[in-house]
Amino acid sequence: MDVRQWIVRFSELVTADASRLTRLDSDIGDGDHGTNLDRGLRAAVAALDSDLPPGKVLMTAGRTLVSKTGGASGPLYGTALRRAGKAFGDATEVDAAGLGAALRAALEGIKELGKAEEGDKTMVDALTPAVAAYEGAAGEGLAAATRAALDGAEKGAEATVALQARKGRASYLGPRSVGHLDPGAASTVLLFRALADVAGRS
Amino acid sequence: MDVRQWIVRFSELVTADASRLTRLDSDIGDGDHGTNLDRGLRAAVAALDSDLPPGKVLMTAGRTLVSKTGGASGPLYGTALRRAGKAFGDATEVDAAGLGAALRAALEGIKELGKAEEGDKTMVDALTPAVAAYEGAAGEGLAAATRAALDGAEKGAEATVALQARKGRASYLGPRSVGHLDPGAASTVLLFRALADVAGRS
Amino acid sequence: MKKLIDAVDDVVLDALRGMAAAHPSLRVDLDQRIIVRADAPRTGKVGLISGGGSGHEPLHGGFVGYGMLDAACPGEVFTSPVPDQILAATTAVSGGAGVVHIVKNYTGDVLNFQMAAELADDEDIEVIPVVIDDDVAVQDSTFTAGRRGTGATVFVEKIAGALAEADGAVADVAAVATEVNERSRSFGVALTACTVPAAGRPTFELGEDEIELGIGIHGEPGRERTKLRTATEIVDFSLSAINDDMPLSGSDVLVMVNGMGGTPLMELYGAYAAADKWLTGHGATVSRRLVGNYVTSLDMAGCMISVCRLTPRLAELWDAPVETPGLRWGR
Amino acid sequence: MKKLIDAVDDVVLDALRGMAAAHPSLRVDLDQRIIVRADAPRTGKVGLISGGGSGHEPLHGGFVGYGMLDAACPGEVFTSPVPDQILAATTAVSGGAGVVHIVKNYTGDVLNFQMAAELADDEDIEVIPVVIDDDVAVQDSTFTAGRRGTGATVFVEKIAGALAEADGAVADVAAVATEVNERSRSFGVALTACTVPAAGRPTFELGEDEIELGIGIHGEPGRERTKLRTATEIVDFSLSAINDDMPLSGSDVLVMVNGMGGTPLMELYGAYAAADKWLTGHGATVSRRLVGNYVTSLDMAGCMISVCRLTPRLAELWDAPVETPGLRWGR
Ligand SMILES: Nc1ncnc2c1ncn2[C@@H]1O[C@H](COP(=O)(O)OP(=O)(O)O)[C@@H](O)[C@H]1O
Ligand SMILES: Nc1ncnc2c1ncn2[C@@H]1O[C@H](COP(=O)(O)OP(=O)(O)O)[C@@H](O)[C@H]1O
Ligand SMILES: [Mg+2]
Ligand SMILES: [Mg+2]
Ligand SMILES: [Mg+2]
Ligand SMILES: [Mg+2]
Repeated sequence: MDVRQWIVRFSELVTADASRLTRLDSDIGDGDHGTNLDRGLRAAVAALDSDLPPGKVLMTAGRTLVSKTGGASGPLYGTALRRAGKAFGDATEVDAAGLGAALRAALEGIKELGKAEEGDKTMVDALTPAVAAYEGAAGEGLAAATRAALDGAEKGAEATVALQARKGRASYLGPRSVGHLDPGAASTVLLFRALADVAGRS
Repeated sequence: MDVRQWIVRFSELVTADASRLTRLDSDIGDGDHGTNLDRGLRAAVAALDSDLPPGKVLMTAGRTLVSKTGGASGPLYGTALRRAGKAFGDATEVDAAGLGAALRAALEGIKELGKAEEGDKTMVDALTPAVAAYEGAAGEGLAAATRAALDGAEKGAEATVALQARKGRASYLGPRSVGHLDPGAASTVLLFRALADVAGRS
Repeated sequence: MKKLIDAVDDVVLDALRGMAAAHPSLRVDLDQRIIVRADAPRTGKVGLISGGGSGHEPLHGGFVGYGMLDAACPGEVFTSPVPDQILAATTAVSGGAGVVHIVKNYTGDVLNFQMAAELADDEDIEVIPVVIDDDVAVQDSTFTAGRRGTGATVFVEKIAGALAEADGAVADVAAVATEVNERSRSFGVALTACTVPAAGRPTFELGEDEIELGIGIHGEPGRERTKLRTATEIVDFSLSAINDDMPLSGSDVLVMVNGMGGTPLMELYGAYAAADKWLTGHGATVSRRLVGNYVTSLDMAGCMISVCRLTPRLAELWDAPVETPGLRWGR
Repeated sequence: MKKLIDAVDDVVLDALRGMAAAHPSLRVDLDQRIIVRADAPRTGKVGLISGGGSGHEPLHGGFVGYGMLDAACPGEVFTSPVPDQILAATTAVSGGAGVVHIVKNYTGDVLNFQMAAELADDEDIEVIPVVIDDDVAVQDSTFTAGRRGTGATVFVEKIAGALAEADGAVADVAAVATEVNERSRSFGVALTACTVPAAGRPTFELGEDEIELGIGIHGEPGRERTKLRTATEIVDFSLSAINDDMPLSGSDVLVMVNGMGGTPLMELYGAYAAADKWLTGHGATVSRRLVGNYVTSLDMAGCMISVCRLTPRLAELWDAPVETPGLRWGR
């Protein structure tokens, strides 16, 4: 699997869905999540060098996300990708176990930086079940594991609708945040859709 | 005829029609003609003393309009009433000839102050035919003459629709002022309706 | 209509109450409805007053203070003040050296100030009126009420105020006010109409992709309705209209990119960037500028550009210290 | 959506171009997207910087200058700046005496400033962050991201700026910033939503007779939607919320009646009248105030009230000369 294609595909999906993400963020945030992520990912894609090993690709993408995105999602997704990159170390190939470790590192990075727990109505709520599902299916190979992860992300994101936010801007709304899909959880679904798409190809 | 009743009736009619006058003024002016005149006339009515001779009543009403109305219409209507009052001099009764002279003086006062001619799309366009019609019917007595004057004012006002404004705020619109009734001409119709109402009663 | 007000009939009075409470350097007379410098009258100083309808804040009340106006008389929203009020302001600032009335050219303003000047004359106060008519969107011909007074009023009040503060004679203060007016031009564009509280609905209807070119400051529609244009196109159109009327090439100019009340400062700075580029590209030197809401039209979105061709003396008077709620520097 | 812009993607850059052209006393770096005092860095002076999403003008760029900020780093509209940008500002103002970061409490701002501080540390620049969280509309609990930073940011930037200008040490500048934040509270109300250029539609829908209580400055809805109220009711509600959290009786206060961008100054003065009355009636002494648009939310209509309980020292620092595009007195 080519992790560069993962980032490219994530960027494509975010571009296609930017206005939906922004709309979700208008409902319970400040209406910029789609724009932010689209800007950051385009920059990340432009910064990618095709000849780098997977770890370096993800670290570069992460650094660029941090530099270009802004908002909460920039440092969070950026840190996630950098941590994932670090987890790959100098590996030249992406196998199911390596990717699993990288995803776990990404989740931990986000939790460490943002201090959000599951149930706080953030991207963590999509990421956590996605990583768990991946790990559960890792034995079945990359394609199956990433499909399971996508499934987990979707379910996790959907479950944020019923939650009251306790982190990020949506928390300011108190009980009024209930009934809305968290925009960051929605974009995390796209991250895993991109992963499943690319892993499915190879 | 009691000129105090004329002012009271004018005030009532303007109150009832204030939002229409303001709307007309929104179309080609600044949207305050009804509010202005309503404010000024309420003050004028409050300032009237019932035991004064007609000349004094009109002069007081005129002075109050000048003090309380603001805008273009305040000084113009105020001056008109003051001039009409002056024309009555010390007369204690209002007869057809006396009223005719007063109306003529009012018209001249407005033209002198505002420098508008007939056809400039102002209150002058309603006032001029009204006064002329009054003078033509003065021989038939107060009731008939004031009815003729109202008729003249209405026709004159209606004719402003087709005109391009050359005085007042509507002139700023150039050709775009065509197709709208002049708000000041519309309020002049109310002045003459009030007059006909009151003269018809006695 | 949603407004941050108590009652439509009280908006002007409530704003005056706020001015009174917020600015100890001003004396606000709620009965007379005038805003006066607390230290007025100063014997021997020419009094400078202005006034007009409310809804243009900070104009005029926000420009009362050291180095600018001595008093302002705010009328009802978009309605000229009444003669008694103007007379009260005139009397309050008269220090025996005469009073200059800065009057924006609208029939109502001109008539009411004229009547006030006659009343002041009865009290032996010398009044010189200066009529501001800077708006190039209106043809100055015998077929109109003449050009409107708009943005340049700020330039006139600041510069004439500086000369009055420096003990200029009444004729000189009036002359410099006239000079600034003659050397200034404005052009305004609306993206939305405004809503007069008492009327309760927008003064005109504009489509989602339409703008009005050549608007005044009273919510009246402009000369022409057109499709939405970019900020740069709007600025270029406005400056071209000004330049056609008063060539700017070779001049040292003071320029104001003025918000009409509802346009964010961020956008006004974008417009200023375009204005600076246009002016520089057309041979003018921009040495002084204002960017912000100075002569507004309630909550209207849009902007007005005003340009004054400076002389060294006008530039010096512009730079002189001023201390008012709306304009302050040098002290 | 109608805005006075060229292209939605360029609004921030175009505004920076305008700032650069309009204010020779500022150095605007369009690549780094930072606004810096032309005379920075001054050796031995503590650098004071702030930043955040754009759309709140004049905050923060309009508060760069003598006696206030040394630099500002504006992000995209309502989006925190990025670490590189904050680092560039930090480096540009570092005079060897340390740099204080004024950070409004939003996850994005906090994270990006934190990353920038780590980068600055690599370059041996001492950075002390001060997080502003004055908004009483938000519960400060472990179940939220904490209170938002809103209007009090102006108080902090002015007062900390005065101390930095007077060569206060970095720990003292940070301490006074913290003190001002702790002594300040804000509450905001929206009459309309605002429209983010890139989104092209209002951030929320509000009926003709509805308002939002407890809004932030990013176009997000508030704590509660309610029926339209009078200005006095809105002001009283806001001040009660502040007073419940930080009792004001017996205090000498600085108060700001801040417009959100789309509310006319005339209305803000009316609201100020109500605020002054409420505060005086509840035992506070209002000795200093700001009325106008200082911390805006694009074209949102509404207002935010901020109150700071002054001490003699804070009052003195507030009164010290300041010369920025958005706040100026004493020079
Ligand atoms: N502390 C946090 N931990 C994890 N995720 C968070 C946290 N705060 C916010 N987020 C995520 O970030 C998303 C918002 O991102 P974005 O709109 O780009 O940034 P901002 O809130 O600064 O405008 C939220 O929907 C949420 O999923
Ligand atoms: N120079 C003038 N002579 C006569 N009537 C005029 C003149 N200028 C304006 N008017 C009248 O005044 C009316 C507007 O009055 P009003 O709206 O109260 O004042 P303003 O124009 O100051 O807002 C116009 O419709 C017109 O009939
Ligand atoms: Mg957001
Ligand atoms: Mg009118
Ligand atoms: Mg008017
Ligand atoms: Mg944001």
